[in-house]
Amino acid sequence: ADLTVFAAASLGDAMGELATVWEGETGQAVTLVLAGSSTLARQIDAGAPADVFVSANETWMDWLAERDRLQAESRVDIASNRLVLVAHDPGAASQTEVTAQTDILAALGPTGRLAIALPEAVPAGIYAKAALTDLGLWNALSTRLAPTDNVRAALALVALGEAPLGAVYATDALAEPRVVVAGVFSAQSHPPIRYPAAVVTDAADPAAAGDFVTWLSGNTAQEVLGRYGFLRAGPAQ
Amino acid sequence: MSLTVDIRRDLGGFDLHTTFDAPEGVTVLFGRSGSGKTSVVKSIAGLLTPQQGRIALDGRVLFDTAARIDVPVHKRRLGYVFQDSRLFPHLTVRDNLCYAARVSGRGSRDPKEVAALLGISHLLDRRTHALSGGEAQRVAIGRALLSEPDMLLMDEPLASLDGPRKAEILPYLETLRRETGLSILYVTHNMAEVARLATHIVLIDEGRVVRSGAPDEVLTDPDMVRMLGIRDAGAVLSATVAAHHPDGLSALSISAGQLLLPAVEAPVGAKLRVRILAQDVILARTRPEDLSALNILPVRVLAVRRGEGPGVVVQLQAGQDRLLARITRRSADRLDIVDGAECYAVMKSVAVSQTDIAVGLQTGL
Amino acid sequence: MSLTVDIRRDLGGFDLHTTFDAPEGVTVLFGRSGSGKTSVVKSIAGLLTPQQGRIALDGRVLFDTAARIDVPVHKRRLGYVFQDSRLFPHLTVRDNLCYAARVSGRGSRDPKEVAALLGISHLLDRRTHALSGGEAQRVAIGRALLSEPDMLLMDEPLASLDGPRKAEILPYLETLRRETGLSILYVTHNMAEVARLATHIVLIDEGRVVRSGAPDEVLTDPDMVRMLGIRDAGAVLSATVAAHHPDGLSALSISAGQLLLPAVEAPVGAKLRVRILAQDVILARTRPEDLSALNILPVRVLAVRRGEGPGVVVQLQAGQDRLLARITRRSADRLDIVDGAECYAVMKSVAVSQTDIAVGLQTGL
Amino acid sequence: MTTWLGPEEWQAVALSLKVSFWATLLSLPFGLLCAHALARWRFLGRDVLNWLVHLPLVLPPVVTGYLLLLGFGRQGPIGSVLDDLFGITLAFQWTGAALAAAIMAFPLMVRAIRLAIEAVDPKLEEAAATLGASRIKVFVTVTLPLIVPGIIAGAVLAFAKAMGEFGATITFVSNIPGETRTVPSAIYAFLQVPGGETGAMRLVMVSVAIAIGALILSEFLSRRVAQRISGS
Amino acid sequence: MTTWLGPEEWQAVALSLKVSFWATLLSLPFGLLCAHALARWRFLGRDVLNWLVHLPLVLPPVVTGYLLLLGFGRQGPIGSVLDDLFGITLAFQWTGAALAAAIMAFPLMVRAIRLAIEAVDPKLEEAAATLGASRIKVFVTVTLPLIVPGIIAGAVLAFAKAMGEFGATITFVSNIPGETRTVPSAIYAFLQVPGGETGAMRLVMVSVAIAIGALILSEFLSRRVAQRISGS
Ligand SMILES: Nc1ncnc2c1ncn2[C@@H]1O[C@H](COP(=O)(O)OP(=O)(O)OP(=O)(O)O)[C@@H](O)[C@H]1O
Ligand SMILES: Nc1ncnc2c1ncn2[C@@H]1O[C@H](COP(=O)(O)OP(=O)(O)OP(=O)(O)O)[C@@H](O)[C@H]1O
Ligand code: MOO
Ligand SMILES: [Mg+2]
Ligand SMILES: [Mg+2]
Repeated sequence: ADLTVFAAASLGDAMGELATVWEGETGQAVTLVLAGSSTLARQIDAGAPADVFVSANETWMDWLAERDRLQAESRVDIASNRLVLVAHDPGAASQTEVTAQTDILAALGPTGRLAIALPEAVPAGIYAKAALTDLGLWNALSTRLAPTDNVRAALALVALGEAPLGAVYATDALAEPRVVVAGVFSAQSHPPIRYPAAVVTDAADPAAAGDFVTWLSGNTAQEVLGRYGFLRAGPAQ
Repeated sequence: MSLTVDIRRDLGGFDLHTTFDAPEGVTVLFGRSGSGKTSVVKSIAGLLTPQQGRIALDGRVLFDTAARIDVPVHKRRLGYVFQDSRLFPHLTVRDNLCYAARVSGRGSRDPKEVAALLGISHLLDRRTHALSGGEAQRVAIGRALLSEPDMLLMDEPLASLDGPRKAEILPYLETLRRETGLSILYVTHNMAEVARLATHIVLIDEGRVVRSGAPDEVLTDPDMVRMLGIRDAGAVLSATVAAHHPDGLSALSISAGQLLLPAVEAPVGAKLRVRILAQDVILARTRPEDLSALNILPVRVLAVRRGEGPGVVVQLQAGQDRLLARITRRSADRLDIVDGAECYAVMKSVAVSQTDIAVGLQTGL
Repeated sequence: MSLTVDIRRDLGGFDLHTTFDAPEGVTVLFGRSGSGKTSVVKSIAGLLTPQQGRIALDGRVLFDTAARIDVPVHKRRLGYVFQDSRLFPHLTVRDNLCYAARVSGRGSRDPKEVAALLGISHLLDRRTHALSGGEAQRVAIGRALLSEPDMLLMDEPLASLDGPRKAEILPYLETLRRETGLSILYVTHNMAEVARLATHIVLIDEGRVVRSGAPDEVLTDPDMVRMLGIRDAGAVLSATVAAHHPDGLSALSISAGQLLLPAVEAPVGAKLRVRILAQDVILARTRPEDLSALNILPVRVLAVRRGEGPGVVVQLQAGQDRLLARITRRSADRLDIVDGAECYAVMKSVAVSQTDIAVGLQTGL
Repeated sequence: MTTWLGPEEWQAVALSLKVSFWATLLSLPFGLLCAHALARWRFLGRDVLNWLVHLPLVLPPVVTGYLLLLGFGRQGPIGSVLDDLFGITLAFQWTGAALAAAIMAFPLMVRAIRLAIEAVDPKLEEAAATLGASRIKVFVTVTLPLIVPGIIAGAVLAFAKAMGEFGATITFVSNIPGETRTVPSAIYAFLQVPGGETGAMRLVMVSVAIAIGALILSEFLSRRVAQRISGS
Repeated sequence: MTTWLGPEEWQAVALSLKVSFWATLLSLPFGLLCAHALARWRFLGRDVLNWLVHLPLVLPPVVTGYLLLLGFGRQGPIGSVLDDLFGITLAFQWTGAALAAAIMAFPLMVRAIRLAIEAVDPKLEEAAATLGASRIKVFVTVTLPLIVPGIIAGAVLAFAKAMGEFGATITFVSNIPGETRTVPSAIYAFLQVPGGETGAMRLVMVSVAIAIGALILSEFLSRRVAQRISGS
């Protein structure tokens, strides 16, 4: 049977290619449904015809698990990501780690803002807030933020030069030629950024869905994800 | 169809309190501008709701506050010709005319025939916005006629029409009334326009009926002269067609003798009504000879009303009928016109023009 | 102000091609329903653009296709009283009256005085939707008057007014014209209504001018009788107030003798114009005695027009003036009324009613 | 063109057209009814109706979508009844997208029609009644023809809104290719991935072109109607 | 109440009111002008203007926000000129939120006013001209008073839309508490986290209450005006 995969929109391109490869291998067509993780989770809860859910964060996966909407044993983290500081100014390019000493305020200039996904709501923002808090930078920066509804909008602000700096995923930074990475947040400064996948309880063909989820953590899939900048997932939690 | 109206409504300062009967025939509702004529007609049609009262058309009660009856407008079967024409702007003239047939199925009369009569046949395919004022009003009249109403309510329908057109439409209304028994309530401030049609007259002033009755009573009542305006006062006589002469004149017998009029389109023996305005009557003590006026009747003075001005109104007995004459006080004195005086009423035959002749009904005569 | 109009416009089938002059004074534009009167007036006001032509008010060119002049409506300074009243529904009667003063600063005349004259003083604070048809039209007239126009364009403005009200407003227009030199172009299909005001008459038919000239020419032209309708044909005579008698009559001298009329409100010596309808004139071969009619003039027959019907129109020479009489063919034969015959014209004094008297100007007389 | 826009995108365009068309068409009768009720009737609950109609305008689209999901989802009180009784499923179907678009566009449609109705001279309706037309016939033969320009305006506003609707749609029926992935959802998907802007802009141009087409058509139609009514 | 809604939420409510109020007020003159032009003028580019006005309706709000960012951002051609010449910055300011809301609401406002203008009898305008009123004075003294109900309808639609606007606003001016975090943005934030629904619903209720208030006010005002014009 064909599969319907609900995937976080930020995974769109990579999931698209993965779907094609899977189709080539198995002859099973994959229908990709892309939206924000929160939207997808609510819809699955409301009975959406999903077989597999790939979330951009663990919160909504947990939420669905609590409601018995997932086959708990099928859950697996298929990728992870890094948080980076991006800049509009090419001169700021640097792969060094962001530390407590990094003077983000100075880099923002007198009026510039740090583009960031909503720090209390959207995963990328939550990670960024955690990292900045860990580094002791949050208090100074909290009034200088430009929070957006999703991480792509934050990236766009930097790309257009509306915000000199932004905190986004490494995968985003990689794909946007108008920004440069100005620093990398240490993996210890924020909770791990994991992309969990699981089979939905009401999946039409749980076996095929399970195979797909397993396949996502396999080498072929990981190689594709790697090309889009995703890192291998750490040990499943 | 006879209409009974007894309504009361306060219109922000203006107190409408009108009671009258409109018997079968043509009832003329006459009053000055702002006297409440339109408000009465709207109440009858159901477009204005009286605070109190009763309206009935023959046995059919249209409105009754006591019985809590208020027949909806579209079920009253009254054809309303509005003071403003209110044509439907999205329809052609033809579709305006056929509107009633379309929405109610009523209307067996031929629209083409009505259009021809009203002189709007060439306009049938036109939109209404390009019509002249008079053309629009003629379409509105046609539209109401074609709804085959039990009664026609006409609110100053001919004010925007020229004389010849009026002269054509009025007799048609009369024919209609005669042939179909269609009763008409006709609002006007121009009595001359319809007096010859009227079988009943209601005078209204400040929302109240001040006089109502048959035309020959109301119009020959010297007390009503001020109300009607001197130009409109006059008598309505019953007549029978006696002969048609080859020189284009018709002889009519009236109770006082004979009248010669321009040819009347009615067979010998037909009963007619003839209107003679007070100001068209000249009085003479001796029978005048050698005058171009053909109609000279012996009369007796019934009453002489002297007013403020230089004129007096003289009520005359002419056979069984009554005539009114308006002459100067000076002439009255000179000729010694006093109650009971015998004299002659001189009328030009042409003063009773074609349009002043109505083929009469028994009613109201 | 004198107006020159020469316009051409095709109105989808109706071809308007009208050329006339309206000299200083009151020009009456007369024609049947649909003859193009409103279209002409709209063109003059700038609301309809002729395809070709020229319109000028004295020296001021309002429109000229050749010179590519088209003065915008609001700069033409023409007061337009529409066939429909077109009052502003969001304004009170007072604000409607003061509208022109508000938008253009024009208007030194007192709105209260104009309102009083038009009998709308008690309506000043009312909204327009609750006005009766006649009330609305009076407000519209007042509004146009108060814009202090160079010329007043009136499109059947009095059709919805009752007789007494008409009789009040017309002389006011006349006074206005006399005192301020305001010229008026007056559209009507009711010649009787304004003939006494007219200093110039333009007859229009199917978009074309068929006759134009001074009222005493046009109205006494027997050829125009059919066009005007027999009820409106008649003569306009120049007269001078000779005396006021204590019994409420005034004596007026005309070239043929003297006329007695109900008291005229003009000083002795004033020049007036008096209108005598053809159908109000009786002819006699010998001077009649003992008649209530006070006015008897010796006249000579100029022409006798026989038509289809039983009537004939007789043109008469009365001193320097001309009179029209309409009598039956039978009477004409009996009395031997032929060209050159000497006879007497009998007119009831009251046939020339108060409202038929206009205080005259030199112009047009 | 097929190389310029992929088959998936064309599918989204076709779907958006279908959704918008049906959303507009099916909401028209209700829009007319509501507008007429709000403009001319006096009844209890008139104000409540007015609020309800305007609600989707005030709420963030996501909230409307969420409420739709709660009400019309498979588990929702209305959705489950529809499903059980009539076998109609709206959730995650194009029909649901049409419902979302219709509800979001409804206030615009109702306002436009209502304004048109309020501008009809009641004197003409009175005249029609005296000629024997019942309330309904007055509406059909006089009011309706006279408000055609308003109806067209309302319909085109609704259609345009439906073409652009995103928040409520994606929240209610998700973003399923071929089923509920309308042009705005496709644009969203493009914008969520790096480098998707050009793809997004192509879709934007297509939907702008469609909207302009609808606009031109509506202007043309309502001008013709206006001419018929008030003269050239 | 302060315990029911936190100070941040009250701030969002106050900000939404401010943004919507100014968005409505400042776009009114332009809306009037556009509506009048579309209803009564004949000029080249009339159709283009019509498309432009409707564009925000057709585009997904995010796209409109993105285009605003391109044009009115600090680096954008218009934004930089405004900044250099007048010192006006829109990006990340509540003024920018008002601009976004105004642009999103503009098509609704223009349509409502345009329909009202088209319903004004040109004969009254003609009569005004014959009384000496220039085009502008005709508009101010006749057309304008007669279209007040349409203006009120347009304004309340615009206000309601502005209250609910989310996508374009957050994309253009982001979501800065106290500056650009309007009620819809706050609601969105709530909805992104599990269990945020109750907080979101509280805000929804507040904005619904405000919108109902605006609606009641507008109905009241336009009923009064209509009464003045056409009688009780
Ligand atoms: N709704 C209303 N509110 C206040 N006054 C009103 C209302 N309707 C009518 N009137 C007043 O009532 C009076 C009678 O009006 P109506 O229209 O019935 O007069 P009419 O006799 O038809 O006059 P006309 O011959 O001028 O048409 C007028 O003075 C008018 O101003
Ligand atoms: N826009 C138009 N398109 C077609 N015909 C028109 C247009 N405007 C006027 N007409 C026609 O031109 C003729 C003259 O109309 P106009 O309104 O000038 O007549 P009128 O003399 O004022 O008549 P009335 O006394 O009835 O008001 C009429 O037959 C009318 O139907
Ligand atoms: O796809 Mo997300 O929900 O922006 O992290
Ligand atoms: Mg009336
Ligand atoms: Mg006319």
